[in-house]
Amino acid sequence: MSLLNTVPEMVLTTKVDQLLNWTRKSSLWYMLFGLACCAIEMMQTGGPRADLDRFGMAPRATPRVSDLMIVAGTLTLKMALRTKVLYEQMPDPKYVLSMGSCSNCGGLFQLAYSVCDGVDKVIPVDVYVPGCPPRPEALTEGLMLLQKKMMQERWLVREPRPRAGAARA
Amino acid sequence: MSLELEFDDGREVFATEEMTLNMGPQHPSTHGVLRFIIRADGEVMRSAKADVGYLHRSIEKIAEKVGWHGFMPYTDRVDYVAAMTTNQAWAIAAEALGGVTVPRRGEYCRVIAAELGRICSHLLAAGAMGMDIGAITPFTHAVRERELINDLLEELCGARLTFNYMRIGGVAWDLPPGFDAKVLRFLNHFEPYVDELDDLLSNNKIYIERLANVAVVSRERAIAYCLVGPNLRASGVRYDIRKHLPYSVYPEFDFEVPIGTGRHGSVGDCWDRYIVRLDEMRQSARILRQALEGLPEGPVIAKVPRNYKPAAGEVHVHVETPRGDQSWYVVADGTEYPYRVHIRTGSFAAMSIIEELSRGLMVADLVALIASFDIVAPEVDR
Amino acid sequence: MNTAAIQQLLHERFGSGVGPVESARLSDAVEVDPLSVDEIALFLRDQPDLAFDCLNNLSGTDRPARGKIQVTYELFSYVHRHAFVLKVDARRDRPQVKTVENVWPAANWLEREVYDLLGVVFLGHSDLRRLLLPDDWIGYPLRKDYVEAPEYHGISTVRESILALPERR
Amino acid sequence: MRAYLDAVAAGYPSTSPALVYLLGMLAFGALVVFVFILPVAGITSWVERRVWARIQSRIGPNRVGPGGFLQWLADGLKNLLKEDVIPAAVDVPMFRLAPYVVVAGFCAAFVALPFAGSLIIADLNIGILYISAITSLVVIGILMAGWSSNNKWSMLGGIRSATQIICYEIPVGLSIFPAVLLSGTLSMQGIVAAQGWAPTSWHMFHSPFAFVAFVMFFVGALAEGNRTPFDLPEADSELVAGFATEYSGMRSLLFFLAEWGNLYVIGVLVSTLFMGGWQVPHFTDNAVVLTVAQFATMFLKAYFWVFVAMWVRATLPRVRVDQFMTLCWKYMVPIGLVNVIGAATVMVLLPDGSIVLRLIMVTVAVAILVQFARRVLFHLHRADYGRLGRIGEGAA
Repeated sequence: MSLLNTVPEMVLTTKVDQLLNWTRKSSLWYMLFGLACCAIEMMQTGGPRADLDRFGMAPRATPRVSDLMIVAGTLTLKMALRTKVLYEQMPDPKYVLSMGSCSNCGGLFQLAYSVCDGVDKVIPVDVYVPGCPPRPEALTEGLMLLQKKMMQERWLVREPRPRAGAARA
Repeated sequence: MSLELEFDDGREVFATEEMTLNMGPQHPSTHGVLRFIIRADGEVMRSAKADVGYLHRSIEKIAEKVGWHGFMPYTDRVDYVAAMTTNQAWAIAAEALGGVTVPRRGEYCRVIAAELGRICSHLLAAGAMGMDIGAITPFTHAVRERELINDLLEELCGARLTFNYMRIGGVAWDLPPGFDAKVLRFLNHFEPYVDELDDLLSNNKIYIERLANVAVVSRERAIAYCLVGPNLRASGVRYDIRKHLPYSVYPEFDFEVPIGTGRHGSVGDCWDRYIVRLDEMRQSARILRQALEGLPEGPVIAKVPRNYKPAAGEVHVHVETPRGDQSWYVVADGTEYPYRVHIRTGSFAAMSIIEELSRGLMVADLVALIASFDIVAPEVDR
Repeated sequence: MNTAAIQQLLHERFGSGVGPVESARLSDAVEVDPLSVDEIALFLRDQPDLAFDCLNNLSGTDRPARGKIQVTYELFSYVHRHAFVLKVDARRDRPQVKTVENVWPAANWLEREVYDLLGVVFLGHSDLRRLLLPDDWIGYPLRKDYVEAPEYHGISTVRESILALPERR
Repeated sequence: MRAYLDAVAAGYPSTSPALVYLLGMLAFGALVVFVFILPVAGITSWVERRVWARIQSRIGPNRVGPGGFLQWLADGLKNLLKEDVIPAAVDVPMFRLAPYVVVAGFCAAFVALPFAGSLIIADLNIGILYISAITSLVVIGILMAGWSSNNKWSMLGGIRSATQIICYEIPVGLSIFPAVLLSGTLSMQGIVAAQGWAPTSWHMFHSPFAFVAFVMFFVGALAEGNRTPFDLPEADSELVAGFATEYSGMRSLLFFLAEWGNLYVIGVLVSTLFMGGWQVPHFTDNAVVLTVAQFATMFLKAYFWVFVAMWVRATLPRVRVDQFMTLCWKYMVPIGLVNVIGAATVMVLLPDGSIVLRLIMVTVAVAILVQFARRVLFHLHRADYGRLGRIGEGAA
């Protein structure tokens, strides 16, 4: 890596980066992590009308082979601790998409005593999709935004991953 | 999994050790975030203790903070798979306390919306049942049919899942023009589809073998554990709130209450619970046809003050949701906030019996059992 | 059989432990002694002309003005298709009620829920643990004087937001 | 191959010929794996996802390459580049080794698969025996993976896999017997050579016993490939992901690779044993054209059975582990034994086979297929999907 760091960003590394990013974005396996209402919409998004499989996205039961965690629904404090563990079990590079108002900021349940107001208090989030629950179209757009974000990443030349400015669907 | 054990008197036995398995809260077939702690000897379970509360969103406490009208959107989230019926339960409770009468057309709109929601919910239950047993196709087909209902309900109230359609005193909007024709067209398409689901899933040999005679709930146990709705009817009790403790305009409709007959095993097994839901979809379609036919004219919502303050009192309301008799206990103290709301849901009762039923089942059966009770996590946790 | 007739029966059998019919608007109830509720429940279940074989609902209500926590039992009989509401008042500072778990197994979870959210101790209950909230939760949230903890396992329970939130009551 | 290696060895006199042979064989093996096995497994995965999607009224992967054809490449490259998580509590050497054992098991089966008259890596005289033995290595690998993962779900998956092999190996072995008896050889090429290109000369239609053997072999092969309804070791909805729960990145993909590759092996085996293998009419004397035609025939036949396996997987629920054991021990083993005796009896009574019997069998099979097609058409007609999209749209 040290050698590569001295090389200015060249055509070759860019192309290789693009290839790597392309493979990653074309095969986003998401973890089945339906928490609440949004889980139903997530299922419908994987269903016949908004078929996520078109983009090469397949649901996976275990965090170990997942690239993407779609946090779909209200995150309670009891669940928040488990969510952190699950996130840590996912192998790098990993992404988090927060689906719905509840996991964005607590949404309707900010008034509740047992709800964690936003999944970003526990794990870093790449894309926020608003809605209560978001429509399948909204989730699809969020995922496409995530793909766009992934295409901008650089792996061969070390620079900070664009984590900070999360996209907003 | 075996070890040599030595007793005090020196006898040596070849004993097996129990294994403790943790299933959930993130597990593909726990329908959301349920968790089971399974003590198993190999694949055979000694017990499966349920650990719930991973989706406890303190809805009952929120009711005390947001007021009578403001609580309506939260009732959607009590049971997001069939939000309409929960809406209705809250509306009925609030109306009873405030002495509000709903216009007849409003009641009909409610029935149409609720029955569409019931079909929607049972479709998901049947599909999820197939998926948990290992057949993936019925689920996507069920989702495909669900989308059609979602379209209809979206046209009705602008939301696909959390409708917030009903109001205290009636419904928010009248049926859009041409809605009844669309519903009829959907029903004409849907009723043959249920037969197709029968062919694809219900009469499949493997499916029957997996479900028949598994986790049989006798009539007595079902009543003692307060199982309700399809789970109770599958055990042979003909009791449906819509028929036997009628609310809204249900007495005006002619429909049957299907019960479990033990066609492939004994009464009250998983297959019975599944087929009761399938039959109920047909009955819901029947009610829908009658409701569309007899739809009266008039307003859909009564005049209800914005600052709703029912006089002090308490009420027990029972509403037949897809997961059975939802029992609401609402206390009013004469202010603009409810004093106490308690909801005893169908899934809650079903969850509490799982520990008893799980003894001697296999791990794969537990999955079928959860699916056959059609448990929805937020209904348990609220 | 209506509430008054059942109250009559109960009063004959149990004497002073059974109060008069409390007629709240829309719902009649009979208040009984919290420490003999299990015997009364057994009687209600086993008496052939009552036959309340189902505990339909069990809820707790905090009434700080009276210094009581009220537990409401809603019974239903599938044999006679009639219903009955039973109430007990537990002292708020030391709420204790006899369990009816042995009469109706459905009470197991319902009582655990009331214990979890209101802190009523059901004497003789076989497995009185928290049901919905995590085991290490402090306080009983459905009591009227419950104050939300500022954080849970390092996760703050307040959403820092630039938008004004409705004040928590 | 041998001649070429000899030439190479002669060109470098100082090197030992054994080393040249070893390296040459390794290079050849790697070539075969990369050029044939990986794409076959990968493309099978793409085909499976598309077939599934169509059965479920979806579309399936269509963004990567034409019609999503390169989906498998993206999946593979992505997993190759993912972090390789080795959980802290696993038995590290075994955990690392397990995927390789699985892949080795299924790759080794390719050695004896007849792709065409002249296309076979090694025509072993015990070919079918070798294949049924070497594919069991997959189960050893799965058991290793399940045990070493230190995860109870994985272990249940591994144990289920071990249970499964004990159950299905005997019926599968018994159902191979009739084909072997009819051919009089264990060699794969010999079995193919004993049949002709016409359906009437296939082993499958020799007698009712042979047909039953064929059905049993296919059922057993589904179990061998961990396919629904017998996908117990990785039962998604029960055991999370079964033995592969703790595996990430390329290691988990190797398990998938073996599964999809195995599917093709199953197809080739069914075609070879019962459906005439690569047999084509001798329409030309050009050896190259003939080989290509034979290869294509074999490929299509194999893929037909791959397709059927996908179809079954998309349709049927999963059996329970005890039901699977019941099926194998109480039904398939006795039937298999009767079958072997029956097939042998037919052979004794009709040493050259009976064309009448074969014709009757083919007719019955065609009749079943026609009836099946009619039923499918009936369902399509009844569902009337033409109207489906328009219910919610527009004004009434």
